[in-house]
Amino acid sequence: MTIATMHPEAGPVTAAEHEKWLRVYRKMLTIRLFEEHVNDLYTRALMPGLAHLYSGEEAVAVGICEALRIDDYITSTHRGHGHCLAKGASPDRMFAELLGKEAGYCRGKGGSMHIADPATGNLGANAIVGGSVGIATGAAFSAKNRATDRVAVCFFGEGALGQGSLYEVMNLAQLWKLPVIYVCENNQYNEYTHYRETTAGTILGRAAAFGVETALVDGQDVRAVHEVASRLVKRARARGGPAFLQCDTYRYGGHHVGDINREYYRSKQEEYLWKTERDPIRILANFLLDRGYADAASLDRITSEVRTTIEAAVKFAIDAPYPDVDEVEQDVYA
Amino acid sequence: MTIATMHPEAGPVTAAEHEKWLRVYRKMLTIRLFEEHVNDLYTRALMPGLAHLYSGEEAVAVGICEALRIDDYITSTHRGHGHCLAKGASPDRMFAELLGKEAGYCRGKGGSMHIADPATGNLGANAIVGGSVGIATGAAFSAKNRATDRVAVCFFGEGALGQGSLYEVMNLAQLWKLPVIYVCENNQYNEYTHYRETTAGTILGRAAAFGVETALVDGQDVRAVHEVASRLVKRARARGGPAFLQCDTYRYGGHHVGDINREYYRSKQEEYLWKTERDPIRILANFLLDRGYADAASLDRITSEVRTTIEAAVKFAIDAPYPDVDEVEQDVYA
Amino acid sequence: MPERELTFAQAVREALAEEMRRDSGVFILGEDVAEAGTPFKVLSGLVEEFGSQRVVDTPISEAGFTGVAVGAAMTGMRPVVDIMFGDFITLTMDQMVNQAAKVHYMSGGHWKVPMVMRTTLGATRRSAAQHSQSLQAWFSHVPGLKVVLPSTPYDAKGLLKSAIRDDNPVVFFEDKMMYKLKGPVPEEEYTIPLGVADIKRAGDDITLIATSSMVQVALGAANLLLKEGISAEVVDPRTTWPLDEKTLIDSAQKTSRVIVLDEGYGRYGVTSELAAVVAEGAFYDLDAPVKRMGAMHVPIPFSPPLEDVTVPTEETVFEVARKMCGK
Amino acid sequence: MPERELTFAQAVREALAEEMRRDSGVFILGEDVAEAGTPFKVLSGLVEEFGSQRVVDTPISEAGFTGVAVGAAMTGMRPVVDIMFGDFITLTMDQMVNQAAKVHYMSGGHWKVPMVMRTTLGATRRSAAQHSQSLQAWFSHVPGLKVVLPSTPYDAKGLLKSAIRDDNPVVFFEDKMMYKLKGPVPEEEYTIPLGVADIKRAGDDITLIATSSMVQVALGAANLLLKEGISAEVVDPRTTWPLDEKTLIDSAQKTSRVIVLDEGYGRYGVTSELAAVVAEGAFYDLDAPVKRMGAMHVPIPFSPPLEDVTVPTEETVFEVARKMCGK
Ligand SMILES: Cc1ncc(C[n+]2csc(CCOP(=O)(O)OP(=O)(O)O)c2C)c(N)n1
Ligand SMILES: Cc1ncc(C[n+]2csc(CCOP(=O)(O)OP(=O)(O)O)c2C)c(N)n1
Ligand SMILES: [Mg+2]
Ligand SMILES: [Mg+2]
Repeated sequence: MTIATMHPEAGPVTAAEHEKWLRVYRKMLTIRLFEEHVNDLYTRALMPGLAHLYSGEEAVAVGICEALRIDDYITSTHRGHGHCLAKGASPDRMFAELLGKEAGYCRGKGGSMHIADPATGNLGANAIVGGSVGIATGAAFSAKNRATDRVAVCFFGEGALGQGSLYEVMNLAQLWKLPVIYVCENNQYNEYTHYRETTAGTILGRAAAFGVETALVDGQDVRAVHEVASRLVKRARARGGPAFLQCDTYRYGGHHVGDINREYYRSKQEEYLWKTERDPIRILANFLLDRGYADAASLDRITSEVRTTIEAAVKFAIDAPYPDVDEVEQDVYA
Repeated sequence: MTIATMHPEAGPVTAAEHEKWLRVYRKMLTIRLFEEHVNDLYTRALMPGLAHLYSGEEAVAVGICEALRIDDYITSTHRGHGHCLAKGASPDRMFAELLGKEAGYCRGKGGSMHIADPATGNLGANAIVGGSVGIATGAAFSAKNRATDRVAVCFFGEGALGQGSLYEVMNLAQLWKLPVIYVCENNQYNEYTHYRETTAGTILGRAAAFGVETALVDGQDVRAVHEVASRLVKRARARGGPAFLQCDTYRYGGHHVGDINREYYRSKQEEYLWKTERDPIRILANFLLDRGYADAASLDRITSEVRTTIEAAVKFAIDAPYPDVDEVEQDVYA
Repeated sequence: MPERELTFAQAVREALAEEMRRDSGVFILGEDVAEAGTPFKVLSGLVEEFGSQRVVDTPISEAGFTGVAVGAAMTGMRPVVDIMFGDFITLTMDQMVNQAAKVHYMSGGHWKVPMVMRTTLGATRRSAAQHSQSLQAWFSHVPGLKVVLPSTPYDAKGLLKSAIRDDNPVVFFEDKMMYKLKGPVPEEEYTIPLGVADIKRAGDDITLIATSSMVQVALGAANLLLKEGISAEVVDPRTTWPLDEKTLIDSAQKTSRVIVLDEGYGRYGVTSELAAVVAEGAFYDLDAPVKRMGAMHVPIPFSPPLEDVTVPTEETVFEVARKMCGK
Repeated sequence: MPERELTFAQAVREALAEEMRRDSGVFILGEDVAEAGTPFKVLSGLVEEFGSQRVVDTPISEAGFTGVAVGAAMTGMRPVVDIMFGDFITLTMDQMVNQAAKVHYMSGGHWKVPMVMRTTLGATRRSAAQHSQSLQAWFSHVPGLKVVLPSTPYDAKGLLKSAIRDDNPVVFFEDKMMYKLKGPVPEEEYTIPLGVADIKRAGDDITLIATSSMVQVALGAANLLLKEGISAEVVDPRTTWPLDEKTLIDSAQKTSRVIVLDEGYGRYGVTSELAAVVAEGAFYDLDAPVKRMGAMHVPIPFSPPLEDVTVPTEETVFEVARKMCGK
């Protein structure tokens, strides 16, 4: 096990590095503003159903996907917007999907919890907790057996540690040395229950028991996440076998957009501390400013560019048509 | 973790000790001779279907059940005759069940893989690999919540390590500090595949990850098994929580009575060595002789008594009637 | 004194509370059942009365805690397991079908498994394909299980109390869109036996046999039909197993025309069985083939205009019934 | 030249071998599938030809490796998963139903899941309640899946080849008592499309619609009936989904009398659907109610005299048919 919460001292600044962290910043901000608009669509009763927001956890998805190629695979969860955007989905078709429109990634059939996109290697968000651990492992099996060097990343919340199939597939992945990385987003809560009430022993021990390489990282620090993810991805690509990465993080909002009164399971004080002291976007901004990669004005410019994109995307989605009712019986079978 | 393959030097001989090891010897021999007759019934085409013999593993069931009270619970497996006999079932009704007779423990409805008996706390053999891990854990939950001091023992083969539900219930047992002991009978093979081909990492690590107390014992040495089992049972009874005990052992015969040609998956040499050098009954006999608890004549006498009992039991079963055909629709609902 | 009204959720909660007071062996096991009272808030307040030893929050381990319930039931307790969405019963099939349903029989009648699994069914909540299924057909197929599909607060309470007292594993499906439905529930204690259908509305021209969510749809359709001068009888089997065939067949024989409604998929579903039972039992009395209406044979789509056409509605039932009656 | 005969097991193996030679993406995943060739020896020899990269032994992790198959299928391979006993599909329901069946639809048609699950059905093997079920009704209920029930070596080979080439998840049930059944299988390549019923024997007086193991029972019963002067038509749907309703209904309309046979439980089972389809489609032609025959509604008992009465036999089918024909 390695614990990666700190960075080695930075080497000399390269243009590529500079560009990378600005790109990462823009991505994280895109997710944050995307989610703000999701919440807004919900409160304005423009979005059917519910959605599970990723705000607060952006460094995990972005730090990891930045270490992936577009043809690498990911599987995502009910809290999937961040993963999908980080892997390359565009906000307009994402919003369209959330509103059930034909222009959505799934032609409106999937909705928030099922966004999938072959073009970016996104095997799909999944509304069954732990439901995609087999799929990600199978994609890695396929990557290896078709002699490609692709890698699969399986995102899941710490709640999925309760699902036995996770242990079944970690065993398979290790036996077969598959290029899969299990990313446990430990945002501390399974819905309305603190994870310590549902999780005996240790998280990493559960992967280590199968001989799977493990690592723990501060999930609010995108550079730390990226660094360890890069190492594990490289290792997997080189046929070094599977890994399990625990990212400690926090969801700012409720379990879903409708979960407003949360004080019976967590304090406002706790939320406040995470938002003010551990915000992943602010942490990266400080780094960018410290290093001189950006100044306040350039960060503002990025924010307003992202805001423009997101607002246009929302408008695109609202204006887009629903699928034709006849489509309901299409695509049941290939 | 504790590794218990050796005994502390024996203290002064007590009458109770003396009696205990003779009782244990008789039980192990009962299982051995029972199974010989099962095989015989099969080869004489007197037994419907198949059976999975326990010969070679007797020290595990007997060493553990000797540490239990009659009102403690066990769950068993497809290879369950040894567990059932060790917990107190009588050979005549066992044979009757194997032949599908009304006098059997399940009125003939269960057969070899489903023997159950409330009188001895036997919650049932189970033909689903890993199928009883929840049941045993639930019995422990019940024992604790009804404020009894009963303990539940869950027997399973190392093949059940492949089933995710085992990890789900170990988590529950540890969270709730349940008096359940998971006994992994590592007889080296999942059917026709060596367990190393199906088991990544370590066995004990898989329980330790959940904070469950673990122990490893030589499953051919009934005294070692009994000693560690006694400790874990005592701990569980005193609300110390669950434990996981790995017993390394070997099945002498095929996966089931019909598995005759085994050389494609294991060598005759390997079988020979286990049978001659690691036989649990012989190991105990040597101890009894060494200590002067028995002499050759008294062991012979036990053998012939057990043989008489078993032969009478077989005869009882063969002579017993089948259930009335009308019974087929009885006991679907309570 | 006006009749007391409760919501469906309140009726379920009251049944649980009463049975938990009556029998200390009854306890609840599931995800977020305690302080959260489930996402549907059906169990709110129970942990405050009965404590966290009897309203037990679990990890997200449906297979595991269902198995624990089986073992607890065998050894003297009466677990009520909560499976948040009916779609997740997929994870419990081994424990329910290979274990719970068979233990009594396999043990020659020696062990019993008095447990209840409460779960949900129903679409049109914009929850998409993995949170909208109505999978009651699977459990109805399995000997050893009983399956309950309440359609009113009154039935929910009375049937749940019977389910908890039953010595067999019982699966209790609640329509999640119905939790806020209000209806009369008397203050005095009562139970409703499993296996007795209920004529929710008497009529002469056509029989609408409907389960769970579809009962309200059938009653709505019956109102529309009345305006066309068609008198529809609405029969609610209330339990798919045991099944009160006689009441279904009697009604079919009386009206000669039958529509069977269930929110599960029609194919190889509950409607298949009910239609087959009626077609056989009322063979010589039927004027037209039994018509089945269930969920369209597609994964439930998210998009509202698509989702809305996947399940029978008052209007679609009305149209089919009207045609069957030649109007 | 005499027609070549193969056993059912050989036909299955030959289909797999041919498809594995044709398409390097096809591979086998399951417990003891390699050197052991499964406990039924159906796969013997395949690992020798294709190697352990393509005939892959797994731990006892049905849920896990079924999930792996879904992911592998989505990303360019064609897995054939082996589930030793049909009873163990309980453990795979989430992966098959919530994942495999829905991925194509939920993704708006973007991802495909071309996988096959081979498993077994059938009782009378003295294997008791957890190794004797015939659970095809469950999968038949689920949109997005196809379900195949071959009844002869010829059908097994041709249908399995089609299943492997199909771009959807297909569940393929093999009757374990039929593995040694011999029948003609031509040397030349052929496939049989999914969704086309087969008239296994033509007749005029009564239709026996039968699946899998029950086809042989129906054929045997037809022989007995002939001696009584009754000409029975035996129709094998071959796939429960897609379902060739037309062939079933046409036969029913011709003979006016129908028995539906399937080894699964009759209640909420395959026979319910087939009976409902026929009762509706041939409503005006039937002389008697459609009669359903399936497994008795009990967990399968171990004791031979009990087990033997739980499934339809040539004699019991003969008796029912004879009575229906008024003889
Ligand atoms: C198998 C299953 N059980 C229960 C649920 C209901 N559910 C949805 S999200 C959730 C909590 C998940 O917690 P975690 O995995 O930590 O993810 P987070 O929401 O914190 O991102 C639960 C219980 C589900 N979707 N699937
Ligand atoms: C869920 C499940 N999968 C597969 C089987 C078939 N099966 C029966 S015994 C067995 C091997 C079990 O190995 P192990 O657990 O080590 O027990 P052993 O037979 O060695 O005592 C298998 C695969 C089963 N009964 N249940
Ligand atoms: Mg969480
Ligand atoms: Mg073993």
